[in-house]
Amino acid sequence: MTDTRAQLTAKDFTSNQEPKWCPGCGDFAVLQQLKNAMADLGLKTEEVVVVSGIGCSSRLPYYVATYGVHGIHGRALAMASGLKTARPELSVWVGTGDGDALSIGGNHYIHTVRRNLDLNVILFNNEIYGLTKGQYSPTSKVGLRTVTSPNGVVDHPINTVALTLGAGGTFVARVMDRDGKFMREIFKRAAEHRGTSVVEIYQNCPIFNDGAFDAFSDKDRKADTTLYLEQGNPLVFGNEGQKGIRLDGFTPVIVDLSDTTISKDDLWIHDEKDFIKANILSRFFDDPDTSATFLPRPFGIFYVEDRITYEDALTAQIEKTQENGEGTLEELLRGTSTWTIN
Amino acid sequence: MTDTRAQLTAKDFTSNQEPKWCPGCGDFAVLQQLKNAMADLGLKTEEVVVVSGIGCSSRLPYYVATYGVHGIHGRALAMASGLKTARPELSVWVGTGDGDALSIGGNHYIHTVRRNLDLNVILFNNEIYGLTKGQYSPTSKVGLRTVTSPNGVVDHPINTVALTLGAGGTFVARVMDRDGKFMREIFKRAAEHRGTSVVEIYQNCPIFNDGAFDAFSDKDRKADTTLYLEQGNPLVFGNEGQKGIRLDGFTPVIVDLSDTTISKDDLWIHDEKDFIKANILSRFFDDPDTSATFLPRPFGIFYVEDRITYEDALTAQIEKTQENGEGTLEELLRGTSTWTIN
Amino acid sequence: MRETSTLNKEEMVTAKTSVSVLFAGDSGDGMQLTGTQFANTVAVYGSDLNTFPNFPSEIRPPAGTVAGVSGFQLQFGTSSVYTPGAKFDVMIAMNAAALKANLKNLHYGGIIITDTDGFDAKNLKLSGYGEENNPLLDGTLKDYTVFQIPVVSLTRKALAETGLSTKNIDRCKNMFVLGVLYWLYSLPLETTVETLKTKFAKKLDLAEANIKAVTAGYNFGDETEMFSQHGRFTVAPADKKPGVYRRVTGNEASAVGLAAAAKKAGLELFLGSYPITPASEILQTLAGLKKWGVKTFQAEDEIAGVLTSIGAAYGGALAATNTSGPGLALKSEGLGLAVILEIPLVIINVMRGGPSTGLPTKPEQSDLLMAMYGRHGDAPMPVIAAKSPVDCFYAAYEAAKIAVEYMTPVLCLTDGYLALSSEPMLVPSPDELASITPVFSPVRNADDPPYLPYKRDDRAVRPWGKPGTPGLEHRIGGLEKQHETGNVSHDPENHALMTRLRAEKVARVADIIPELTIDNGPENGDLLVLGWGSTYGAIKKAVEQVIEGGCSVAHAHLRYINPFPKNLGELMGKYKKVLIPENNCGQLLSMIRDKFLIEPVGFSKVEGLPFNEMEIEAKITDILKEL
Amino acid sequence: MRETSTLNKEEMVTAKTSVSVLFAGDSGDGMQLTGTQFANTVAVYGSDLNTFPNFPSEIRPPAGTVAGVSGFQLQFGTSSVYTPGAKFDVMIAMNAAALKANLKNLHYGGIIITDTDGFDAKNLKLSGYGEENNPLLDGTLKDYTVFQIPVVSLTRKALAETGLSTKNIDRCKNMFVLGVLYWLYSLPLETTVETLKTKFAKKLDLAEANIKAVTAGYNFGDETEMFSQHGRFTVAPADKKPGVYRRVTGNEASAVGLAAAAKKAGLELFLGSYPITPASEILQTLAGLKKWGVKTFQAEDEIAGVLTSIGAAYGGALAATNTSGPGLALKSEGLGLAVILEIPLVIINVMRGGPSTGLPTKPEQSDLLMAMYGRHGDAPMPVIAAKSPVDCFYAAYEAAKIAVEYMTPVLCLTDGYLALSSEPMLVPSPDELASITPVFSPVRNADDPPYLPYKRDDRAVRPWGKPGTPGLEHRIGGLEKQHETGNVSHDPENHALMTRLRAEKVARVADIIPELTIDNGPENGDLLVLGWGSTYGAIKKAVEQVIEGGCSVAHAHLRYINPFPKNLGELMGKYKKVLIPENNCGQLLSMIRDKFLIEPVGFSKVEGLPFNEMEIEAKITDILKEL
Ligand SMILES: Cc1ncc(C[n+]2csc(CCOP(=O)(O)OP(=O)(O)O)c2C)c(N)n1
Ligand SMILES: Cc1ncc(C[n+]2csc(CCOP(=O)(O)OP(=O)(O)O)c2C)c(N)n1
Ligand code: SF4
Ligand code: SF4
Ligand SMILES: [Mg+2]
Ligand SMILES: [Mg+2]
Repeated sequence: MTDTRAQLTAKDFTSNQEPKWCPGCGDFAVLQQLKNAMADLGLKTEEVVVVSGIGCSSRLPYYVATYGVHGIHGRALAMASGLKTARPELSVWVGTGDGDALSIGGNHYIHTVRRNLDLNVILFNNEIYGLTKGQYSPTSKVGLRTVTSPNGVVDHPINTVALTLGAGGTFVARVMDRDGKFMREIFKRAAEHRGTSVVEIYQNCPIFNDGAFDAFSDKDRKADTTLYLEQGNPLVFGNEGQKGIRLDGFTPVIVDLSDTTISKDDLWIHDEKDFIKANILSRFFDDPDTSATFLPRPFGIFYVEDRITYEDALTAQIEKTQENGEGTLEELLRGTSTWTIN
Repeated sequence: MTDTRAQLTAKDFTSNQEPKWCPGCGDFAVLQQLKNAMADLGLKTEEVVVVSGIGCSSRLPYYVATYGVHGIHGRALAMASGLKTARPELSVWVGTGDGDALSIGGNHYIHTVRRNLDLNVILFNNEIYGLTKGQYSPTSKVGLRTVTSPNGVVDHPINTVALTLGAGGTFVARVMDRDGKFMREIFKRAAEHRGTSVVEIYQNCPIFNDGAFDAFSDKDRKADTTLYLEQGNPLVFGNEGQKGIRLDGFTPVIVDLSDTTISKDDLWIHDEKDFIKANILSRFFDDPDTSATFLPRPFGIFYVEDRITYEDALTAQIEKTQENGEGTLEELLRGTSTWTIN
Repeated sequence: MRETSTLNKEEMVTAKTSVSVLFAGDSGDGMQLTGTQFANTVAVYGSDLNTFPNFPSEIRPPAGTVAGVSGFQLQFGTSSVYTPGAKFDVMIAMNAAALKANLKNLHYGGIIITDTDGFDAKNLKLSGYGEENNPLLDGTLKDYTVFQIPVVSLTRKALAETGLSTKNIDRCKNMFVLGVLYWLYSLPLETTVETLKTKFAKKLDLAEANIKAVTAGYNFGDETEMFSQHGRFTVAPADKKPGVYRRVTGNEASAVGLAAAAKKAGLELFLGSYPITPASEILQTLAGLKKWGVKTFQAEDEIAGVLTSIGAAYGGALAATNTSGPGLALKSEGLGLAVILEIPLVIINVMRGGPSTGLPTKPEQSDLLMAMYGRHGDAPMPVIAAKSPVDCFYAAYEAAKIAVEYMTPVLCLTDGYLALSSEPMLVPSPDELASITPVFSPVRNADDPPYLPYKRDDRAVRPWGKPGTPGLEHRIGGLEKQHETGNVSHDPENHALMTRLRAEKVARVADIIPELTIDNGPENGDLLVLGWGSTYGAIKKAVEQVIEGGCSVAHAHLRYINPFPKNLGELMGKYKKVLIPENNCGQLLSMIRDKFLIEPVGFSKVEGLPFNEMEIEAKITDILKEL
Repeated sequence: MRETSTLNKEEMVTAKTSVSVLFAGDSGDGMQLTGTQFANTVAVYGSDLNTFPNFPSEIRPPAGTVAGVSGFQLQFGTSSVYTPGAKFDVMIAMNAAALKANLKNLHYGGIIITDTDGFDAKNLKLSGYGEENNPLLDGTLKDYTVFQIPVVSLTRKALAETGLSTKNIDRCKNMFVLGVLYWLYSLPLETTVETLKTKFAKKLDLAEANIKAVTAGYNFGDETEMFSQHGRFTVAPADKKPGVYRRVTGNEASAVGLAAAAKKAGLELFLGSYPITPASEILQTLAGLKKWGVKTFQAEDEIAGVLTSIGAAYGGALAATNTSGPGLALKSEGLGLAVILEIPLVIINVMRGGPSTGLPTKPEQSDLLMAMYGRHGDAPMPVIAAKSPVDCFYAAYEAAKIAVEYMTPVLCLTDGYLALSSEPMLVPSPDELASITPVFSPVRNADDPPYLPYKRDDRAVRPWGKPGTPGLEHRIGGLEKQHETGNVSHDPENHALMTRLRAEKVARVADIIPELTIDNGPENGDLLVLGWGSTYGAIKKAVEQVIEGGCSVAHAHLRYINPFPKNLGELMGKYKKVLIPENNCGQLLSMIRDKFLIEPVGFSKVEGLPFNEMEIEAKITDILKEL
């Protein structure tokens, strides 16, 4: 059957269900860019499955006109792993939250990442449990006061990028909910990567954790607090690109490019294939409001590694055993050793 | 009550239950050093609790004459976290396996590590499920043939040290089951560290995964394949200490110290407080038998960080609310707003 | 609702014994707050009352739509009030959607108070009535008494001089309506005025504006001609037991019950928990009780929730964990460990609509059989259930008492209906609470015989050996244990013995729980309505009604489900028929059939909604007809 | 065991109809292998048989101790053999500990074959007899027929010329004993010789040595005077149905059953699983079936085990997951999701002793109520149980058929006893297997009406819409779903309807399952013994016995537990009493009481051991006395 349908548009990926997120929720933007990216990638609605757990963000599948399963809390990646193993030819996307993926789902998270199934994971990090009305999450900042932390959070937060690298991730990126175009491109790169691609999205929850990422998205501060990673380019930031990052031994330091003694050539050049650099970058994680030695928060692709996917390795084993043909039902029933009674 | 009992010995920490491990199992050595370390630390049997999950290694509590709980599979760290939170004054040790801690228990693992409860975690890594008779584990090497991987493991293994660092660990060490004295010292350092201390032990399982670590313990190979980390000292190895490790930018390279142009001063100096270095060290993880660019496998303490423990932070909050006295039962029952009917 | 009218000198005042009111408006209209104010006022005034909020299932659904309507229902009265009312007598509708969503539950002839400013073209369209169909004008409401008040306009007028922005002024419209209602039910403004002063202590202009608005609403009632035909109402204070009262929701009561039990027992309370609707407020309330030394641990998942609690219990704390269905499923394995370890642990399960994620914001009673049997192996534990918001306090307290005194996990069932409903609670004095006595083994010396952590007393209960105590060092776990020593044992007879002893211990709890009594109705007769959990109020009301109608019907309500009270079989035997209403497919019914080999009539409602008294009354009437 | 002796020309040969043998020795003595060899030989010879291994619970317990004894029990016979034998007729004891551990289960007057070299001072001490108390000498064994053979010495002598090391020679001692046993039971050496040749194809010297040893043992039997008094025995081949046979354990059979179902249905088999005793061999067997396209996924835990399976099922695979009690507890929440998603899924739960970690290597039937009720909400699913190792194949196969054809998870119960027991299986031809027909929705075009993933057929079954199929794009999840469309719905009546339809669908499975038949005994009479699961063999034997004794007793065995066969109530009604033996505290008993309001006699054995026929026979006799 040759497919004569034209290339689909974002609209074709829009389901008939009205999104039920709060007005102003960062989730809307992600949904839009996801649909844009799917269209850009030339996907067909029937070959895509969107899988999720439970949370505001995990409502995602209902709003995309593809196949979709809204599972149970924390188990999206396990469900997606089974689906992908059984059906490697499908394009499987996972929508999950900081609670869903990193709290109750943390175990599936680290194991999926190390197995490197070819999944595209969209991790909506709003540093809060939205759906259950505002309890702190494992990414919440220390000191955050919520209904379950009236005296402030005491748990040290998870650094998603660092955890993913530690668990053996092969594609890790971070984007801001407001950076629509950038997100769209990163989604496409994620989809093109063969392996588990994690895209962490800083997603504002205006209801329960409003402004959690303002330091990185406020017009006036953004330029000084964020660092956009571009492959092969030096790390520069600041509203006129006047600041750069250089390595002093292992210590990243901010340098002033207006200082004529410093040239761009001395700067750290971003290389998304460099694991060590990715690790150091992942530690640009301190709080611009409280840290004296603050380094700008990186956005973009931290790391990409080529490693065989779980399903490819499994398929290869199966194909190897079937070199001389698949087993028949009769052979299966007889097993390896039989005797006959007449 | 002043305690007039003399300092205890390893024997005092020996319970009346005969260990039920197979002859030659690496677990025996760990048990012995644990008891030695407890004695060295001047602990009393009644102030120690050994908590475990399920697995051969998780039998540990039965053999130590302290308090102990042998829980359910994968949940040792959760149980220990509750115990430590309720009773911060106890010395809580956790015995767990690669399956128990990193497979089914992976979520509790990463969360315990980030919360940084003051627990001493002894992680027996034999790269196999021993108790259930030889299925591969999440630390098994790719290609390992076991009862559940007759065609070889396809899952990329967990690198325990890297995962722990990625999850925000504050104390990570690795030791070999045969290095008794070394282990004993590391156990003591682990106990002295205030926070979650993880000691990964390469533990041979002669029955189901014999020789998994031979490359690092065989007399003839050991010197070239292992690297013992010592605080403040340069990274040197080889049977006569004739090899060293230097950093070329970010790239660690092996240098020949007999080459007179190279001095020990150029070598990487181990600094257990240096997070970036610890991260790079954690990636000395390739297989001596198959890797062309093999770097020696590090043993010792990779990283130590001072960070407030969960229970200390919680206690501080409680003390703060109780500055003007603890709440009474009567106040509790009345709550914040009452009215009276006469 | 019975009434007597008297014509006052100046005005007509009708006395009522109970009134059910619904405050309904858009999610942004502050209906929960308004309802709460009203509830506090009638409580202080001395009424009995019961409230139930009805949130939309989304956090912030589109404004003005039916999905976005937020409701707060409340019944108050002179005699005991057990439910928020099956239908309401009065409904406040702040906009068209609020009217549309709730009209079906208004009593025929009931009162509607509307903000006509919420019925403009936009609101009509969003509500689904359509711009052309204003229900206030087209006869839709002809069977009701409708008061149309331009609330927004009147509030703006009243606050014109405050200098506040229009946005801030409009936020006070709910106070205006509240004032009108206070006037209508002859209630004082003081409680609300006081609350507003405290709440806006740092924003005096807002305090003043809100007070102005509620007063303006009250005065509007006085001055307008609108009410002259109907006059005002009074609801005399209830004849309540004298004492100090507070208002609690079921979840607050559960939390305080646990904390109180810990204090009474002289233990530290530890709660390991993972948030889940509708159980989260228990964690939230306890997180705020640090002054009482309560430790809450927000775990990474429900498994860690129960396991941290088990760890804490091993450490000598009063340990608890709370959750709802999906979380209880995840805790199954951990609960089995608690059973075999024989350590005290309270599990509060706030039931919601299942299976799976189901109807997470709706109540149901469908976890009973899981509570009983949802563990592998033969793993019995006591199961108890709360019947009202206040009873959640006593149920949690008793669960803790049984747990500590019988060294066992205890499952305490409440549901999403109780969890969020509120009612006044007569604050007990500390002495009135039953004692809770943990039995910690004492220090042992080197020459004492070895410690036996599984040596049972005559109730088959083992001792609690607290880490840190010299001489009690012992090691236990999930493997079968040897009788008395607690060492691992694979011995066949020992396993049979331990299995029997564990079951016996739980069965013996029946020795200390009270026999089941008849809540209302004759000691024997035609029909016994046997309820459990949150069906209490509806059954109570229904049975009151049919008794008044002369029927031979009684009501008994089970707090203890495992073990059953000793006299349950005998008691059921005194009636020709037994009716068991449940918000599930018949789970208690199954247990009763199994245990007593009798054939009660089951009555299931599985709609994510509690029973109302009318449904139960109708069912009773049907059964009586066939007797 | 009945026997007839005939005196041959040269020798006395006693014909027996069945013999139960125990091979017991130290863990290192290769008893599992020896027993397996014997089993293969009698199988090929044509006997019916049943085997059961008995490992120590540690992996490598101390050599020479009772804890270190490894046993392999086997019964073979001329007529059908259902169990490995309650007690054994013959016992091979390779050392003192083996004798000590097992003597109590040897029939009075039974045969003991010992390796006297295993009764030296060291062995006597380690065994716990004590150096001074050699049971071979002190009269302990006076009630038995004891053959004392210096096996090690004789083996060394026989293999002296092989040039092998003593260590390697000593490893052949088990073959020597096996040879003796072949002689004693007049069995051929061929099967074993063939096996040894294949096994040691690459180590010819070892092959030769082992063959020498088994031959030497056989010849020893021929030559020694030892047996002259007793002579030899024969057990005539069973009158088995002609055909091709294989030997399977329950776990192998379960695995092959699933794989066969997938092939027959034209689906890919996916198993998501986490290892756990005694269920791991199902995963292990399937991991070896890659040639048949089977995909196994060793998950990080049991939750991922079931969730990966659900994902695969959504993707159109025949998905399964297997586990034992603790793992089933962890899967509870996932199973609830499978129920509401209404997708096919087979869960094989291999029951072991509980609660908690319990007795992990021992069988028990105590997960039945969890299988039925261990999920939150009303979440029914079919539950079936296997009765024998071979039946594990058919149970797994039928579970898959029901799952696929009714779009439902199906729970299939086996236990640790069935899992490891083996028996001959008549290999069915592919055509003999029942058809399995998945109903995938066909491609839809743009102008077709929208796809309705929850539109049910007249059995209340919904269609399977496979991702990748154009036009079927649909989104479903754990929230309650609208009838037909599958969209999220909070509507009260819809929830009631869906709850009813889910239950109805499961109930309708009763339409296709066979009515329960009497396995043995009269169609009506005094007593019906109603069993389920692995109690089959013991009940079968016991009932055969009492029937032979003239009692009016019948046996029926339940494969389908939810729903029950339609005629179950009626069938039970035909007997004065019903007896339900179970390896738990009475779980099926509870279900039968609940459902049928009758009062069967329960008979519990909770010792981590299966029933034996004598226990059941005794119980039957007791009941009959009281009738
Ligand atoms: C087993 C289980 N536990 C708890 C819950 C309750 N719950 C639903 S969503 C959620 C957290 C959601 O947080 P996150 O994943 O960050 O999503 P967000 O709503 O913030 O997008 C919780 C605790 C549940 N549904 N199931
Ligand atoms: C819930 C549950 N799942 C599975 C098991 C079976 N099980 C027991 S120990 C174990 C793995 C042990 O591996 P590891 O932790 O590495 O310990 P080791 O025996 O190798 O020391 C497994 C799968 C169990 N007891 N409980
Ligand atoms: S609660 Fe927060 S995360 Fe959830 S929909 Fe509303 S704004 Fe978005
Ligand atoms: S199986 Fe392996 S890990 Fe377990 S006790 Fe034996 S040697 Fe040790
Ligand atoms: Mg979130
Ligand atoms: Mg291991």
